[in-house]
Amino acid sequence: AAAATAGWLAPGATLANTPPEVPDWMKRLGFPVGDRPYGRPSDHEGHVVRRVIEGLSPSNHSTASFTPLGDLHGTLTPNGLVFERHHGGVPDIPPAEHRLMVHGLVERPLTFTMEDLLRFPAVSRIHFLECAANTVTERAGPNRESVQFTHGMLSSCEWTGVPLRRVLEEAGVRSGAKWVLAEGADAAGMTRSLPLENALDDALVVYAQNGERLRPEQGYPLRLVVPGLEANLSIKWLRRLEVGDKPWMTREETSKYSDLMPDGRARQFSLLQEAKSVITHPSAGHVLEGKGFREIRGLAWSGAGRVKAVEVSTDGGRHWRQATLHEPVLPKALTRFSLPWEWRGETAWLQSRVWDETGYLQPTREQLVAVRGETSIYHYNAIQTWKVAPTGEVTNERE
Amino acid sequence: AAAATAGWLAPGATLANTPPEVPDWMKRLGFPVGDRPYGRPSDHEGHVVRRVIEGLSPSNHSTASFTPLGDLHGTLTPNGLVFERHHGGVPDIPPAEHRLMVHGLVERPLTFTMEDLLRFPAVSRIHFLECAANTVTERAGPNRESVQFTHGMLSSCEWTGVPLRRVLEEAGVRSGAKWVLAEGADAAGMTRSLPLENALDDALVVYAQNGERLRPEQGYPLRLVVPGLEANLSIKWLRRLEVGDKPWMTREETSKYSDLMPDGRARQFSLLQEAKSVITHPSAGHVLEGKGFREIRGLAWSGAGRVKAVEVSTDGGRHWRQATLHEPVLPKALTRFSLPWEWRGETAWLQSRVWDETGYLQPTREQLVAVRGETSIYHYNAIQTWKVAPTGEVTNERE
Amino acid sequence: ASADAGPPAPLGLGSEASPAEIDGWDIDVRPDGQGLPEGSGTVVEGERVYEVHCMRCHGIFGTDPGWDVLAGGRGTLATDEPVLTVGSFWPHATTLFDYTRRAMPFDNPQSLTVDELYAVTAYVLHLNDILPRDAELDAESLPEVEMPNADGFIPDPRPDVEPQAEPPAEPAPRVR
Amino acid sequence: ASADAGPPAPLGLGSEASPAEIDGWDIDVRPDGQGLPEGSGTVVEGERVYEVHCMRCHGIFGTDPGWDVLAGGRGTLATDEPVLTVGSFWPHATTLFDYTRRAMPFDNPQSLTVDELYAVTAYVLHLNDILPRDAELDAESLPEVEMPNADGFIPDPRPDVEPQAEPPAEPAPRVR
Ligand code: HEC
Ligand code: HEC
Ligand SMILES: [Ca+2]
Ligand SMILES: [Ca+2]
Ligand SMILES: [Ca+2]
Ligand SMILES: [Ca+2]
Ligand SMILES: [Ca+2]
Ligand SMILES: [Ca+2]
Ligand SMILES: [Co+2]
Ligand SMILES: [Co+2]
Repeated sequence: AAAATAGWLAPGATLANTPPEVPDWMKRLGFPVGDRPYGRPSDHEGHVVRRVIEGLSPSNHSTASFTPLGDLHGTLTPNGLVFERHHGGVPDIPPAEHRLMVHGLVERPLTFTMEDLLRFPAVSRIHFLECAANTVTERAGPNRESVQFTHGMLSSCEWTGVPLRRVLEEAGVRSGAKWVLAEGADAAGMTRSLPLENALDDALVVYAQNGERLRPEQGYPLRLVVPGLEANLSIKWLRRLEVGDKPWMTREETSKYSDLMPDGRARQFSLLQEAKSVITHPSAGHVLEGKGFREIRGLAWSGAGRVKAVEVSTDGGRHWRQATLHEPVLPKALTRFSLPWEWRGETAWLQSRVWDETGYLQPTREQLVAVRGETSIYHYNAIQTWKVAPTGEVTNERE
Repeated sequence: AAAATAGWLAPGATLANTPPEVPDWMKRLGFPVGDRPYGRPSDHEGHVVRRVIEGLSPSNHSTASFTPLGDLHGTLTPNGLVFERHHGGVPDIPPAEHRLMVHGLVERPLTFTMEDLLRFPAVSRIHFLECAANTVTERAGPNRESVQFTHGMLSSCEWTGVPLRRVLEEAGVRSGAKWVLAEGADAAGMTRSLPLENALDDALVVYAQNGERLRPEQGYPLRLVVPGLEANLSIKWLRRLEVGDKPWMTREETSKYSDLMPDGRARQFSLLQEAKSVITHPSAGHVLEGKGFREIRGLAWSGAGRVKAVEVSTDGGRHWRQATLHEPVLPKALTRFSLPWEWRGETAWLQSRVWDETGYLQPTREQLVAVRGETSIYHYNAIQTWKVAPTGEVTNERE
Repeated sequence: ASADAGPPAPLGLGSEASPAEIDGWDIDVRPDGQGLPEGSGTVVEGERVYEVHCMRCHGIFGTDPGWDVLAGGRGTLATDEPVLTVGSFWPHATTLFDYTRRAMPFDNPQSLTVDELYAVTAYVLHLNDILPRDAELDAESLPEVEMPNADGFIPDPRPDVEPQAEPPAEPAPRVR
Repeated sequence: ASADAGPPAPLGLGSEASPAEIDGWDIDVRPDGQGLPEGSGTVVEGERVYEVHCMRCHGIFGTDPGWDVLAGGRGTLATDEPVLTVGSFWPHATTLFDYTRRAMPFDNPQSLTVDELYAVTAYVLHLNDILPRDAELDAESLPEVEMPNADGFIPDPRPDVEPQAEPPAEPAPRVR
């Protein structure tokens, strides 16, 4: 393997700064401390950005941008790279003018300022958010050119805020309550009905993300985070919670986010993001620069709880080896897995599959399609395949 | 408490967007998806930045910028806000031209490209980094106006890379080895001697931070992270590791980072960051907007391992109450603590103190100064006091 | 409210929301009509509203592709190319009022009057052959509109795929 | 190398570093002289180097405040206002060579020749009354320079403060 990388240089690189030469940047001062009061990535990482699929929607005010999972490491998504899905653009809300109203089947209808919400006992939890439509393009067969576009409506952050339960209790939930309506303050007035059971379980009213206040496109100054369920429920720019006895049947739980089956009927309130995994390194678009040792790495997650085990295949599912899970393995959070691999230059078909703690196993595409057909949009969580060619090129292809 | 916040508006805010009015931003489209391929915080959070103390150093190429701990939540530091301490500015290193050389008392002297390092089995760990000089200004009594400047040379990230041990093993450490020299590729050629014991324990050769590649000012493309020890050891822009049998006695372990005692002798290789805690909410510069319930929140950490317990006092240390620790409590990582508090408008003196799993208790300033005097610069970890005045103003004062 | 020891004492945070304040913000509508405001609108009035405020995006008959298709698609749900519209797919007519009120026109939301909302709701239902040309809608009649696909929705039956392999016998190796 | 089962088999990553490559990058110097290059320089030559390359920041006698103070301060270590300099504080003369080579002049590091480095090292030691005006330094003599504060350093004695309270009797409450 040493031979493969000896003298390896990316296009445009020179040997003027490699041993035995003293690199130029040791001979002159760099940029000063405090030059960037709020920092940004190296210019050399300019390719690591969220990307929109042009033409996917007639208006970029309602479309998605994708997280570059193939360029990321560990389990957290930097705030600048968290995928987006907005239905009326990103509002610019002055936090002093933002209010959260809680009403309906409650003892005391209340309005909270951001100040009020910051005074509640706070909790911080790491959870993934995945759009229900993530990976939809792969249902009918390999489609997109990289894991950014096949799986990039997925992110993972440390969320800080108040348990939704605590906010509802402050208003006093009345008997008979079964559902909570959550409404956003964006131009789409995004609205979903959340089962009270989930609202009282682990849902959070969130004002901070990875240590700092929410980013505008993640709901600044306030959002819901409903761990494990389809991300559309995690209403951004949260302005209103109404407690009720029935669901509201909003457009986003009837026309959208319902799963049309081959018999013409649609599954409704199919909120859970079932267990799923994907290999991120190597993945489509990568090129293996040399034979020999490397590590296969990926992400696994389950809306039902913790990841229990992951297996990896390099021959398209004929043989499987158990992967190592990276601690901490948190519930409803991304879990990094890895497997050592000695690549000898053969064509390889990389796959991963995950079991979660409920015993659920990530299905193959064939299994999923046999039950759900090819026309439904949401909740596609089948095993993904990447092809490694003898040239080292990795593509989104199946055998 | 409701009375205190009813109708509360920050300066400049109007009632045109609060109930019953429909806020303006629900009536027009926001900015489109993908407008910011790499996102940034809301303009309303423009005050949350790293800050340099002007005049602290004659050149901002060698000074520090401070993390705004009083504006942060949870336990992670966003990459854009991680404190800085550089000695010759921040170099701009093209990753394809960067090399890590490993030599000295090894079987096989090796040079690694970034590609090589990315092929090693990777691990991700959350650890704090604290400058040995953090909080030095408070040794002689209350000094700086906010927790950003008293404690802001502190950050916490998920670091991804290769165990240093694994990199050394690839070269084969020879018998007799006791120290490792780590050298940066900046204009300061920053260099430290690290005991081999620490090198083989939990030190990491790191290329990613909170999910993405290192930021330039955090060592892009490669750095060391030595958990629990003074952050100066976590050499940035890492280019060379030499294995040897004795320490090198570099300027940074003799002239600097040694602790001068009142008797004129200096403690050397005092590498450990002993247990420390500080209340971040409320802290100096904050103003309590109203009486009633609020939460006291802070951060606790220990270079020796896990936080075991934290106590909080609101009366300057006369009475202590045990705080709640927020999971996960990870070794050599920031731990969030909290305590519910009903503020009735009295003058309060807020303090926190931490025990770590070794039984070590964070000392008072008096205890520390009795042993170490007032002239040494590094490793000041005493209990911090904030004063809350009846007006709600919080300042850096002691009784 | 909860199954266990009961809710904790309120912390005294937040301010009382008055009925007038709630009224200004409570824009949702439920299938049983809860939330529908006073007012009314006819299909004929709705045609005019549609032409002025909707047609440029959704087309003359609500069937233009590109933006969401509003009409047509009946009988396509069980085919390979299902066309999901208000008429072919939506189970409740109230959702149309609720969604139009909060989100349409896409670039000028919350701009229509209550009467305009009833009217355009009636017109879109008419485009879907659900209401006759002389129909009128108000808080009472809207919830009673019978939608063709009202019975088309079923609860989530997942997990719906049998695991086809046993989990590994050994517990997963872990690294920190 | 390690205490346990022994190191794993190499993965075959990286490329061999040749002696010439190491030589170009291995700029450090140890107290025992390991790493010192061939060459030499005198105090008198060093005065000239200092005037051209150092004086504008460190002052005529190395005692200007602002930037780091290089000379003086003897006898101040145990006082309330200790002045830490090469002469008053530094335990090894080799550190001066090593640090100057890698980091000085501050705005033009790694620009001096080996002979200039020996010379300016000699001169800064002379400014501190450690070397006489006719001294010369090379790889052999530099490690033998006796520094005034050579014995001024002690190992880390921490923990050095007795805990003055017992930890709470109850284990810390936890929240997730
Ligand atoms: C400027 C373009 C535009 C105008 C004008 C417009 N719409 Fe829309 N409409 C859209 C877009 C875009 C969507 C999809 C929004 C999303 O992505 O959530 C949509 C979605 C809808 C839907 C949901 C369709 C479904 O299947 O879920 C309905 C109903 C609707 N519009 C009705 C109307 C009505 C009624 C009007 C006029 C009062 C109107 N629209 C005016 C662009 C427009
Ligand atoms: C442009 C300004 C400048 C010039 C020119 C300069 N220095 Fe410095 N010197 C500094 C600064 C700034 C520091 C502190 C660097 C840091 O913060 O780590 C320093 C630190 C030092 C130190 C460490 C002092 C201590 O107590 O740790 C020595 C020794 C030193 N310089 C010697 C020299 C020599 C010898 C030269 C000429 C060959 C030189 N300097 C030229 C600015 C300068
Ligand atoms: Ca050279
Ligand atoms: Ca109004
Ligand atoms: Ca309502
Ligand atoms: Ca449609
Ligand atoms: Ca050496
Ligand atoms: Ca000095
Ligand atoms: Co190789
Ligand atoms: Co209040």
